[in-house]
Amino acid sequence: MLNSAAMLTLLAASLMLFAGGAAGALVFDRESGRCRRMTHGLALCGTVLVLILGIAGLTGNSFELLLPRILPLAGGLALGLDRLSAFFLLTIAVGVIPSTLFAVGYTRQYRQEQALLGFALNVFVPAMMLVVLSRNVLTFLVFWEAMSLASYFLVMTEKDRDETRSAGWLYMVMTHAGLACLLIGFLAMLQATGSFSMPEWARAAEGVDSGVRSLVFLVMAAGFLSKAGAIPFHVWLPRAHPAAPSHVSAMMSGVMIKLGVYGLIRIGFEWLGPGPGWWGVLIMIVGAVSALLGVLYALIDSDLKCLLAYSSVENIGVILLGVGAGLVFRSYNLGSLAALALMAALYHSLNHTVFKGLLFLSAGSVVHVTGTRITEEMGGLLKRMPHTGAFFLIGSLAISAMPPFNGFISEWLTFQSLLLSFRVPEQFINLVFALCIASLALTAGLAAACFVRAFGITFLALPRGQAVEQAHEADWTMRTSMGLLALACLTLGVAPVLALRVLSGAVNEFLGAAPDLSFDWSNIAAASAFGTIAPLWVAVILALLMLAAWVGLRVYGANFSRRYYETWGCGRAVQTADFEYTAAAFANPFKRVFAFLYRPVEETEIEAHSESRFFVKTITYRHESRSIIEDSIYAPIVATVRRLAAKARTVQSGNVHGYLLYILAALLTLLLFAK
Amino acid sequence: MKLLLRKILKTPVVTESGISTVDADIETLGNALTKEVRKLFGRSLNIREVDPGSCNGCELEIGGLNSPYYDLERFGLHFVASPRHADCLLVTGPVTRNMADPLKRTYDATPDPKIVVAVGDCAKDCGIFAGGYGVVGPVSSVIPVDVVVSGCPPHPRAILAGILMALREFRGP
Amino acid sequence: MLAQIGITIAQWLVVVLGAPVLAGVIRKTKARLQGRRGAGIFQPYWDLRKLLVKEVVIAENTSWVFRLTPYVAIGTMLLSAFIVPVLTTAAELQFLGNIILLMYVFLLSTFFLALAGLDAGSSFGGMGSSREMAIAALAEPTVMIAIFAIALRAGSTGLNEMINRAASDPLLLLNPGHLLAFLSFFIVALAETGRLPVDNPSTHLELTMIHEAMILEYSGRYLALIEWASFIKLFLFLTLLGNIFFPWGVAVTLQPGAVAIGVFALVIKLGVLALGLAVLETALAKLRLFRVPELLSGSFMLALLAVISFFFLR
Amino acid sequence: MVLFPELPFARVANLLSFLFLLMSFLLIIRNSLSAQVRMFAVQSGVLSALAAVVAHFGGSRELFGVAVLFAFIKVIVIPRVLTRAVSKIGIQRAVAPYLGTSVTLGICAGLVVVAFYVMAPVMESNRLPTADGIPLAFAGVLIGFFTTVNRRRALTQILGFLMLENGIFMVALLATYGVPLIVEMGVFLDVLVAVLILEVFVYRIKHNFDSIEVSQMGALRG
Repeated sequence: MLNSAAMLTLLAASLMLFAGGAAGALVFDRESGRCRRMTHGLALCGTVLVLILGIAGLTGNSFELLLPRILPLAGGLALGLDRLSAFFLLTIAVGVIPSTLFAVGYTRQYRQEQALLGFALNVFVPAMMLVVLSRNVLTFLVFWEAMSLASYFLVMTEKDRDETRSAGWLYMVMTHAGLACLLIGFLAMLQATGSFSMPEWARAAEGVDSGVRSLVFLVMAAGFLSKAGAIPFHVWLPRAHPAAPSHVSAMMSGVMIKLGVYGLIRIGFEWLGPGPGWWGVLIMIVGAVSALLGVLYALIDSDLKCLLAYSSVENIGVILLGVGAGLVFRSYNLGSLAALALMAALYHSLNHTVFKGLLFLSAGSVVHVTGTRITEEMGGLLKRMPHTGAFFLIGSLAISAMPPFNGFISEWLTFQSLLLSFRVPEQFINLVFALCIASLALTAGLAAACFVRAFGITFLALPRGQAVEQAHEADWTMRTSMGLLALACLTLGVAPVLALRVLSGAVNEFLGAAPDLSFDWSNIAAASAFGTIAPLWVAVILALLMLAAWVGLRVYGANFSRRYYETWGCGRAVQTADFEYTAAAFANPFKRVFAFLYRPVEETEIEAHSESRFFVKTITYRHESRSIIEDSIYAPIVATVRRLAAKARTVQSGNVHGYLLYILAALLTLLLFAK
Repeated sequence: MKLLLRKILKTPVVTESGISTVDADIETLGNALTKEVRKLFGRSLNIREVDPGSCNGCELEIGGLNSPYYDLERFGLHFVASPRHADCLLVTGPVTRNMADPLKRTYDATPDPKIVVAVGDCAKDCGIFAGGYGVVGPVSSVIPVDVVVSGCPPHPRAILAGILMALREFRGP
Repeated sequence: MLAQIGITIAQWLVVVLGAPVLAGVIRKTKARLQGRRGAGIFQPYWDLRKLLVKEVVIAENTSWVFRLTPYVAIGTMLLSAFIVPVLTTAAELQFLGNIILLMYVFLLSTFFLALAGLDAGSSFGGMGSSREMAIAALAEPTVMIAIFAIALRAGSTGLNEMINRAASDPLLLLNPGHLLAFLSFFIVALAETGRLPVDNPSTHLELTMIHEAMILEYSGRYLALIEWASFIKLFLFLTLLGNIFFPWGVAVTLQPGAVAIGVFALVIKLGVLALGLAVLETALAKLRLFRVPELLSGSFMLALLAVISFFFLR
Repeated sequence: MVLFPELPFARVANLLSFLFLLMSFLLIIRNSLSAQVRMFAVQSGVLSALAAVVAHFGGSRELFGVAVLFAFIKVIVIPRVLTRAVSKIGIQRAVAPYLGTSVTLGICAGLVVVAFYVMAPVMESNRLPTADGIPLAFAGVLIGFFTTVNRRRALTQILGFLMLENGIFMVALLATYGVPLIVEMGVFLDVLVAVLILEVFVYRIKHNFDSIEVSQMGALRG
């Protein structure tokens, strides 16, 4: 057991390391190599301390810290650590440590931007950590904004590209719209409870009018969901995450968006007091829609990193299903089920950090060596990058919830908690849950298809382009970091008891109810015997049976000779990559089935020889699918804003006296109001 | 569906009983198979049909093999879609220039042990196409052939007998 | 304890060794319905035995994924054979997991088969993978909702409990939810095991293939493993249909008499289901690929109605 | 005639009600007109069985008569008439709905839920053992109605209308154990005549316009 002072020392030490990293970035901005090693190394060390802090917190240590001198107007800088915060610290550390290790080798390509990258990283990580630890409004907002700004600069690393700039701009707009929502919510609660401190809100919330609380919940949920990237607030995510360098994408997708979930959990379960069931239903619907649409868009995207970004939207949806279910259960006083659902959500967010980190890092090393993000130009990389390929495969299996990897366990838990919804005595809710189960199941199936496509097209068969043919394996820091995450995928899938133990403690402390789940090394049982699973045994027996099949063939005396020959293509003379199924072709059945969502536009142009139209010179095929959300929600908003902006232009006279007049008018109005 | 089921119930099994090989003109050529393997093949043989230039007369007769009347499945024979799955190549027609290479590739794509049955006069000696400018030669000039079934086109019974002939001596009379 | 181990292994052997016979029976029945004599019911064994002595031809473009896949396919199915209660619900090895695990294990094998289909770089394989994944994905919600419908009645997602609970209800077949769940699960089973009208297991035309197209590149012992795995999958799906929806005869104790009745009941149930399948496959034409989603959405609606019937009819 | 003496009435009634709804769904899924007519016949058969069951357990002689009459008209006569119309017009397939099958199914599932919601108070207040089936019957009404809206061809609209009528009959049956025989007979005759007239109309329309697309009726406005 560590005492509070030791914890604070740890916190201070890690902050010092990050500060050192940031300073180092400024000092060594000319020496790219040293800068790279130093900033990332210090960030790595700092994050290791965060990890220790998180583990310490999860084993029952806590602290409270109030520094009234800093930010004096708003009640000082208030930090605190409970088990939920500690769990998110753990998540941050698990996502950040491999990413920074990866960055040591990976950022070699960014010579010019080294200082900025290092500096922003050393602000970004501690800001995330402090968001989780914040205990009053202003502290929270300051670090939230620091996190957003730092991540904005990280996204803007390759600012020479138009695509990056527009992505960064969109990210900035969305994140500040989200911030505005949070601000409104915080101010309203401040007004209602008269306190800056969020733990005090939780105590005072009972006294606040439930209508006000519901409104605050809606507004703040919108703010947090926009950070989490849930549909319909996701538009920035599939643009900003791919535009960033891959280790940053891994951190943003794996870690930062989880803080949106963190905020949602805090407001839903704690800060705003107990809420009605429809809060949870709303979150569940958002979750189900995010999961489905996220995976559907991931499925047709041919940009590898974009695909992963959309799949983050999907996984956030899955997490939100758990959170929403927890909210619903709690409003019906089913405490142990609420704990189970929340536990599933938290476990999935940890798992998502692990496998999405792994996938982004391995995608990063692919993009690094091939110089392209388009899967249609890749192929055959498994032979050229065997380790990266194997790691990507493990990540794909984990994210598709395949046993015995970690994604399966959390998805299984989510399913169990959703299936147990029949204990809610309200038919409408039951029906919503049934539909959510269906959408989660469809999501799981589509995710499997999506990652078969992602891995198969990228890593299998023949290379489709020049750059890919000369691809080579990534360097050792990159491979080590991926290896760590791959190992985590397997460990969390085979021995989930490690995570479940600390999680049930955290959830128990947070909700005051123990999850309806019993587990040990060999067995997990939800709601006594409603659903059981033995992940360790499944893995062991599966491995043994595969081995047994091989041994059995040997013992039987099967013919083990093998001969390599060309791929069967009905006897045609050559096999080239042109014969391969493309990513677009793979996704085509889905495009047709879900055409009402994709609203595809297809164009085929055929240029024929002049002699006969049957001799084709070139065929151009263009395919585009549009996002239904962007078309139906964002396009009208943007149009309206444009129109208003055009009207506002008339105010802008260009006359200095005019502007002074505005200032005077504003001053007078303010004075009159303040009266 | 009702009609179909009624019809099914009314129709007896029409498969003819034995296979008489008396009227068939069959030669055995190569014989590379071991005794054990041929014994195995006697129980299960997957056939891939290759047409390197036939007039499709033989194909019609081969199609007849799948009919309820000849029903080659009862002998454990089965047509498959990929040479990878096949044990036997059933080759018809003379080998044309453009198809010589694919035929060779198909042969190579078939895992060992395997047998090749050349069906029809054209496959045997190019038949009436012999000497044509587009014809490379009989099947045996491109890939090794185990059994040749003559006829233009051969009777389905003869084709069946030819395939069985390759396996015959180990199936008993 | 000894009895436990014995019955577990016995069940496993029944599945693993019995699976090819079931496939043989279906083929034989279809042949008879077509007025043919057809191959004997043990033909699948001869096919497998022959494949094991053939050499393996591997496409040059493939990676280790291609060579690993057959072992994953057979491994997952051998594992599933432990999970499904075949003769009795008193065996303990089903602690491995519930029906959700089972469905994910099936999905795992599909996942690898689809990767293997892409690995050789032929267009057939890619096409097969794409279609197989599409159908697997679209079948998934129906599977889960059907499971939900059964679990609601049984109060458990454990296979043993589901069967026990169903067996204790004398008016089982008058339960609309139960029948609807059966219908939807049956349709899903057709889709998952690649039977008509979703996929034609005996097609020779690459363009109409789904499952076959993925494994066109396999030969020799690899093909044997994959074929065997698909036999086991069919066997397990039919056993699930038989035992969950018509639970009579499944032994609830390990008494030899009860187990013997279990064997007898299993044979009857599988025989009836195989006959039904054969009749269906004779009478139905394959659906166009893009009408399959309609079929699956229909089965989804049935499953959803089953769930609704539980919540609204008290 | 006591088929299942030990079985509770409510369960049999429920089962038949569900089969009824199932037939509605199958009717929507099926593509060919003649199959749809067959489905309708099966649905009517289920319904008359239900009527017989209600008659048996409810102890009403009259209802037996209704069941028999119902079976005669709706299982035999009307499907015959419709089949004849189908073969006369010579369209086997091409039901031509406005919406795709999956979407239609989704909407119909939604209608079932709506039916349950709307009928919940009826179920509460009704103490009959058959009350559980009422929402299903009502769902049948709604689906029938929706089918008439969703289909282009006049003939399938007739089918929708008949499904709707079936649903109404079933609601009456389940909620009050049927209306008096005389009223029932009147309704049956009405329906029969309506179908005959509609059939003639469809035939005339087809004859005159070479199509039975209802959407083309807009051209009649002049």
